[in-house]
Amino acid sequence: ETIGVAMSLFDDNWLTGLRHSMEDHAKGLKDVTVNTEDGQGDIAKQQSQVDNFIAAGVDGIVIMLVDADAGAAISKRAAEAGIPLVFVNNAPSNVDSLPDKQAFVGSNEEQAGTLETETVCKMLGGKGKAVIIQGQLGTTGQRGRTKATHDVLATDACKGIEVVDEQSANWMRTPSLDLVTNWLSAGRDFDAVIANNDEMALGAIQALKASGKSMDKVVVGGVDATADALAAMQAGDLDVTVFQNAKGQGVGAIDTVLKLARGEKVEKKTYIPFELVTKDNLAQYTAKN
Amino acid sequence: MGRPVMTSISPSTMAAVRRSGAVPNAEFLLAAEGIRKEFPGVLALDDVSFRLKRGSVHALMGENGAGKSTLMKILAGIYTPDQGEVTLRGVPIRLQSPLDALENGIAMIHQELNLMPYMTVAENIWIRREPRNRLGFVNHGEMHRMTADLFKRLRIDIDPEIEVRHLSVASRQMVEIAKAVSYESDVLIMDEPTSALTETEVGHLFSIIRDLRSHGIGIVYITHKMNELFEISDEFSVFRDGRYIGTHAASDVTRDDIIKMMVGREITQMFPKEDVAIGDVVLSVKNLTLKGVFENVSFDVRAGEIMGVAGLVGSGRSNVAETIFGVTPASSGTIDLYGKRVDIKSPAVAIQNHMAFLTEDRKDTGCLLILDILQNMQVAVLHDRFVKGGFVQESAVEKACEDMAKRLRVKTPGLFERIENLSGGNQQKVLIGRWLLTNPRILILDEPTRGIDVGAKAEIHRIVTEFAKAGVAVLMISSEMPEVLGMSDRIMVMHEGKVTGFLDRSEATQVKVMELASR
Amino acid sequence: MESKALAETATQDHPAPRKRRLPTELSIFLVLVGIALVYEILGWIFVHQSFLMNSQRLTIMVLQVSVIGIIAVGVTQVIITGGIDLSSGSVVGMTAMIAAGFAQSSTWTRAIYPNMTDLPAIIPIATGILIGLAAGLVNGWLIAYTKIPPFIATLGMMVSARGISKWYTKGQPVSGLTDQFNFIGSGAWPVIVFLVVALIFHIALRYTRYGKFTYAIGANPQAARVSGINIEAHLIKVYAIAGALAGLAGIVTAARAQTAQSGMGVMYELDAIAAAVIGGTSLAGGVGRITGTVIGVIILGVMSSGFTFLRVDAYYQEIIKGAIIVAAVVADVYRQKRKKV
Amino acid sequence: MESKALAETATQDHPAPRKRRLPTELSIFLVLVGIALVYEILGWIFVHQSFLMNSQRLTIMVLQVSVIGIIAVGVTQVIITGGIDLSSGSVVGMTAMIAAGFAQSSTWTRAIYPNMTDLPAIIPIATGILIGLAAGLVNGWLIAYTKIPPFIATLGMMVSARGISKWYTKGQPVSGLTDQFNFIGSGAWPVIVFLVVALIFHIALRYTRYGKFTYAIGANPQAARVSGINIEAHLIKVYAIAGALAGLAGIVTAARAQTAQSGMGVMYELDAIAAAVIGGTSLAGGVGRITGTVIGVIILGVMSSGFTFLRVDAYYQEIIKGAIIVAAVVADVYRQKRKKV
Ligand SMILES: Nc1ncnc2c1ncn2[C@@H]1O[C@H](COP(=O)(O)OP(=O)(O)OP(=O)(O)O)[C@@H](O)[C@H]1O
Ligand SMILES: Nc1ncnc2c1ncn2[C@@H]1O[C@H](COP(=O)(O)OP(=O)(O)OP(=O)(O)O)[C@@H](O)[C@H]1O
Ligand SMILES: [Mg+2]
Ligand SMILES: [Mg+2]
Repeated sequence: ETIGVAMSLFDDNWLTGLRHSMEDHAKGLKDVTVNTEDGQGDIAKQQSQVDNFIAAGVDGIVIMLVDADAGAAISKRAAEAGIPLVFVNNAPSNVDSLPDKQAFVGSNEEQAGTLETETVCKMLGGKGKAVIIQGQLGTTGQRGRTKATHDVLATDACKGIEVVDEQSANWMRTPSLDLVTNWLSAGRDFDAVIANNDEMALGAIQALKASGKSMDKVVVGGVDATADALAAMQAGDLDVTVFQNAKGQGVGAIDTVLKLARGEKVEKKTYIPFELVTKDNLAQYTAKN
Repeated sequence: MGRPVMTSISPSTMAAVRRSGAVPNAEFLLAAEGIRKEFPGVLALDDVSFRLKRGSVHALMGENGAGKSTLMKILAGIYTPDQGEVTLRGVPIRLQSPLDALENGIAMIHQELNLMPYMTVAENIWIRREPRNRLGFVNHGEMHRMTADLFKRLRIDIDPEIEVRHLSVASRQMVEIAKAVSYESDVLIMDEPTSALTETEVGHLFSIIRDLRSHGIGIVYITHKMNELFEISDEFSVFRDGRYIGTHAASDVTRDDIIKMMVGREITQMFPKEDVAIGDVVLSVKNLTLKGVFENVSFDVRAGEIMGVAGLVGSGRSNVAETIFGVTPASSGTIDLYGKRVDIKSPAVAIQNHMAFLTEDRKDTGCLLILDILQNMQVAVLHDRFVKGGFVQESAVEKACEDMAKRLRVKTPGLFERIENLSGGNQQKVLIGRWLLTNPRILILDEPTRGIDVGAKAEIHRIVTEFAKAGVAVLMISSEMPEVLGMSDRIMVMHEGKVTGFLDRSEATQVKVMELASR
Repeated sequence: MESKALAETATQDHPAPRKRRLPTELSIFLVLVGIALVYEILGWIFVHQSFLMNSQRLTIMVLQVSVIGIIAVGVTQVIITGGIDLSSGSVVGMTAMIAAGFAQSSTWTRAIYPNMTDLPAIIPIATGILIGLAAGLVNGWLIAYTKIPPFIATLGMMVSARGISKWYTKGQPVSGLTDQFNFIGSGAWPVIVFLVVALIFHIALRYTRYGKFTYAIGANPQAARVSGINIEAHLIKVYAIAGALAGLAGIVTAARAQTAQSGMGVMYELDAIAAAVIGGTSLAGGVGRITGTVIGVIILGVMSSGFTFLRVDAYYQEIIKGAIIVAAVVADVYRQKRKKV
Repeated sequence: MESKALAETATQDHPAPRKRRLPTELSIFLVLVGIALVYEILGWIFVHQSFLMNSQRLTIMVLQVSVIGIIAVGVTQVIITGGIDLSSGSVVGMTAMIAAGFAQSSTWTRAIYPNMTDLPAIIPIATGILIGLAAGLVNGWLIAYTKIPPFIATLGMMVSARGISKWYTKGQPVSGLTDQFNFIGSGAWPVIVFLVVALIFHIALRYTRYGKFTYAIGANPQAARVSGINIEAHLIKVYAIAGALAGLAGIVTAARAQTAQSGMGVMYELDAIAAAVIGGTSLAGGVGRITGTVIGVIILGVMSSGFTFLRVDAYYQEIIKGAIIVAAVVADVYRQKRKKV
């Protein structure tokens, strides 16, 4: 069988892990080839890639949506063509009313932000000053995680934490490094950095270290549990990250789409939960990602 | 002044008045009084006046940079004067744009060609005035017919559907002339229209001018060619250094009078040709052919010799020069330099072999328009002089350029002026300077004195003679018969891509050259 | 430096008159045919299928680039005047967001106007085009009257418009659009919109004064000015048209995706400019045709469809894509040069 | 001419040497000062702090744009020849990946060469510069010899090089770089690298034959050719230098981030071109200076530091950024025009 995999973006560490898990899993199966496309963060491009898959007559499609709201249109297109479709990681807006031969395997973005922020809050003892570093504005991850962060900080337990600044660093390390350096030069004082992903958290750590801040005094949180992030945690720089099971999602998605292609019954929605990573349980993750 | 004080009338009103035919009658068709125009560092016009009668040809004379083009550009709505007043048919008028001028019946042929290279001849001529059909679409058939009619009237033989970029400079000039005539304006300004033309086209142009004059049109004619002045103009005005010197009837004066008015002194010798010892052959061309352009061109030029090249427009003279210099490498034939065979496949090779080549087309292949005079002048010499370890020896090269500029009488506020801001003739001088600086052993000049005033022309002739005296071989293409006859030791004549004959200085006459050129 | 300056060495004074040259698009069209044939052959060899004999694929080839195509028609005109428009991709995003705000159906929680009833599709469509037009007017005005380089004026618009689309709903997508609105993005409609737009401006450029002025300004602004053309007014028109077309493209994008997102249209300007240049438009101005641009756009579409068809690994796709773009233009330049001699 | 007229008019017959005009950079420099002062004033009003009296901020302003600056120095030269280089951002990504592959420390699981010991930093650095150089050579060769427009040649390289950086490690980041390598990205080192590069090429452009020929080619390629310049060879040099500088920028980027990722450098080319154009380089060729580009780069840096300093909401930043870029150039154009009269 040929499976078309439409990724939202190649240039992202966690998504690269997801992609590899699907490719590796398929390689281990007999007579299954995957054909991966890079949506480059463009929803229209991704739609066209799905159309191209349909025209090429693939047996099933796995899609990591650029944006959840575009799911409905793509869902409709695949249903018309009668090709099985599995949404991975990013739940389409119509996740509760998916047509036949379609399913979702993934997790809920907001949960990552919630886990991260709750832990940071706990480490701060419910009060202090924090900065938030957002991913590229307008992307699903940025919106979901930032919203969750704000929701947690609005709870009674964490109300004592004041957000002193909030900016975007486009998911990347260097812009985050520059952003935090700029904050420090403006005399922003904060006890915690809540970043939408690990890369930005690592950029923040580099900036803090470069200006001589002691990393014991600042709580830094990220999301993804990338190899670099785990190393930074090992070194005592990063305090919180959230593991999202790329392998679980990837393998689950491929298996689901194959089952759909073979006419077998599948679960409509499979949620694979995020897992919190801190220094305490670090060891069990270093091998995973 | 006794003139009633009048507020300026808006150009659109004026245009309407003109269309209605209720044009006020005035002694002068167009008059400019007390015009002043200053550019940064240059006072181009200082209290200048000029009056044009209807049905007459009024020539403007003056050295390069005297301000002729600037005044005309003011009359054509391109510049606005700092001071002064323009009256059209006795009515004061303020021209804000070229469109104003056109609508008021003033058309101009610019000194530099102003055509759209990727558009056809017809499109170039009728731009903004394209005939349209009922639906508002451009009627290309009608436009073609209109162009063909215009060309028939003016006796121009150019295909209206060809893109202008395929035309030679001379043909482009004819297109410009046709375009200006097509406006059917009352005032027609011609800024050195003949600098790229040979005698045939000039004669041709003059018959067009006479015809227009007989229809009551006023024509302003700028030229540096003295004989044209006497042939075509009724009266003339002289400018010097941005100032008005005087106006006279062409019949009242002699050539020397005019030169004195222009230059402020007398010029003793126009073609200071001296006999020099002719040396060995330095450039030997055999059976040189560029497919479809010229064929089997063979000649020798010796050290110290000036070989003139004559021919009609399109005879391929410029193409031969380009090929010898490696701009368009030959399809067959050989070139020997100083007795050695050289494959000149690019200008870089030619320059390594001590050749220099002043091209005909100032704007396209000459000037680095947006750069300053210094950079324009030094660009060719930096290949082997004034550079140490890659670094340009600024002060040495500046000194050399400055001396050259002085010698050539370049009129400019300084070497750091953009060449774009120079008058046409002064640009030409800078380009000549570029090549003279390289101390060439073979000097190829294509229309070297195009657009150059009499004084500087004599100076350039003197310099060329000096170079020849020092043993430089000179190949000089020129469409100005007196120049070719006056300067050459030998004349090669071309016709339609073939050499039709050689004439020695002693035997050459205008008639003989023309005979060979049109065979 | 445009290559034409260098290539123009084989001179000819008077080519035979009345012999209209073969259109330059023919050359790039042959390149397109060549690419398609290569895919066809490789298809038979590697995937045992025909590349071209598949109507679904033929549609999607153009469908996937029709938004780029709509923009490219406007961008081509801008480039012909000697300018550039970097803002079109961002204008797509901005108009998609704003237009979609007026196209949300009442069954959906609205991002912007919570209490509005369903509006007829014409309202969001008109809004989108007008917003694009306004952006284009600003570009044109800046370029014509403040004399700043088009690159800067449209770069400013590019950054600002992208900012507006993010700010408009604070990054939230606008979804749940009315069926009437979504219709223009369904089926082959985007292709039809693209081709109609291309046809209109093909005619405008070739057969109207608007077109002649556009070429004249790009070929030689000085000459255009002394011929009495009001360059400022014309440039504003051209940029406004480009903006309006980007607005239209934004509407089609939103209707196709049935949602609008602030990130829509990122880098589309580059694809549109590339399509125009591949199609023979010169960045130096004065040269270019809509037909060439259409072919350039289709080349981009054929290329992507072919990759999926041949199952080229995504990692290699980009590497090869870059090479094909270059090769296509090299082949074109080479053919045109040969033809001349 | 020895007439009395001379005494009265401002004109001089013979060139007065040494009368250089005020450098055009002065104008854009004043714009930079103006922007900084506005921030300073707003700073006192809204955040009760000085914007400029803060050495850390002064460093970061330049530090955050020094990579852009290094690229912009190369891009400026390309633009002066009348060309454009769209590939620099992708070349940054590509060289960052490849160079970092040679710079991984042995304590880390290597992405590429699992069994290599720590190499001295000079090896990845040289590798990176050479790879950039190679990319530039390809660009230059294509432009000089196949005569395709620089836009297309470098667009092809842009797409392909990005593809290579994704393919190189199949998207895995390359981390755990040696301290020696990371050193050149630490502290103010990137700023120093940027300024040294800028100085070298400032001198090269103004005082060497290389520079004079670069301007000549941009001003009029045909005239330059007739003046004996080997345009092809020179263009290859210019693009190769631009490529090598992009390679250097890639190294600095990786060293600063202490990791290399395939997405590095995305859109840097646009910032670099923008900096050059803001600094007075003309896309038509023949005009531009490194000093202007440096000022342009710093304007970009000051702008972003200023946003953070004034706590401008992320959603408004881009909208304002676009407007400031336009306003800066409008102010510059306006000043230069006034100065002239
Ligand atoms: N745009 C400009 N900027 C600066 N100086 C200028 C500009 N245009 C003309 N000048 C200067 O004004 C003076 C008059 O120039 P103009 O072109 O009118 O001379 P001209 O009489 O037409 O000379 P020529 O016979 O060489 O054509 C010259 O010194 C020239 O350098
Ligand atoms: N197709 C073309 N494209 C561009 N330039 C051309 C073309 N054909 C001719 N030219 C240019 O026109 C000029 C005139 O060439 P031509 O063969 O007419 O030489 P000529 O006999 O010297 O004529 P002229 O008296 O006009 O100088 C040459 O400089 C040539 O480069
Ligand atoms: Mg003049
Ligand atoms: Mg000639």
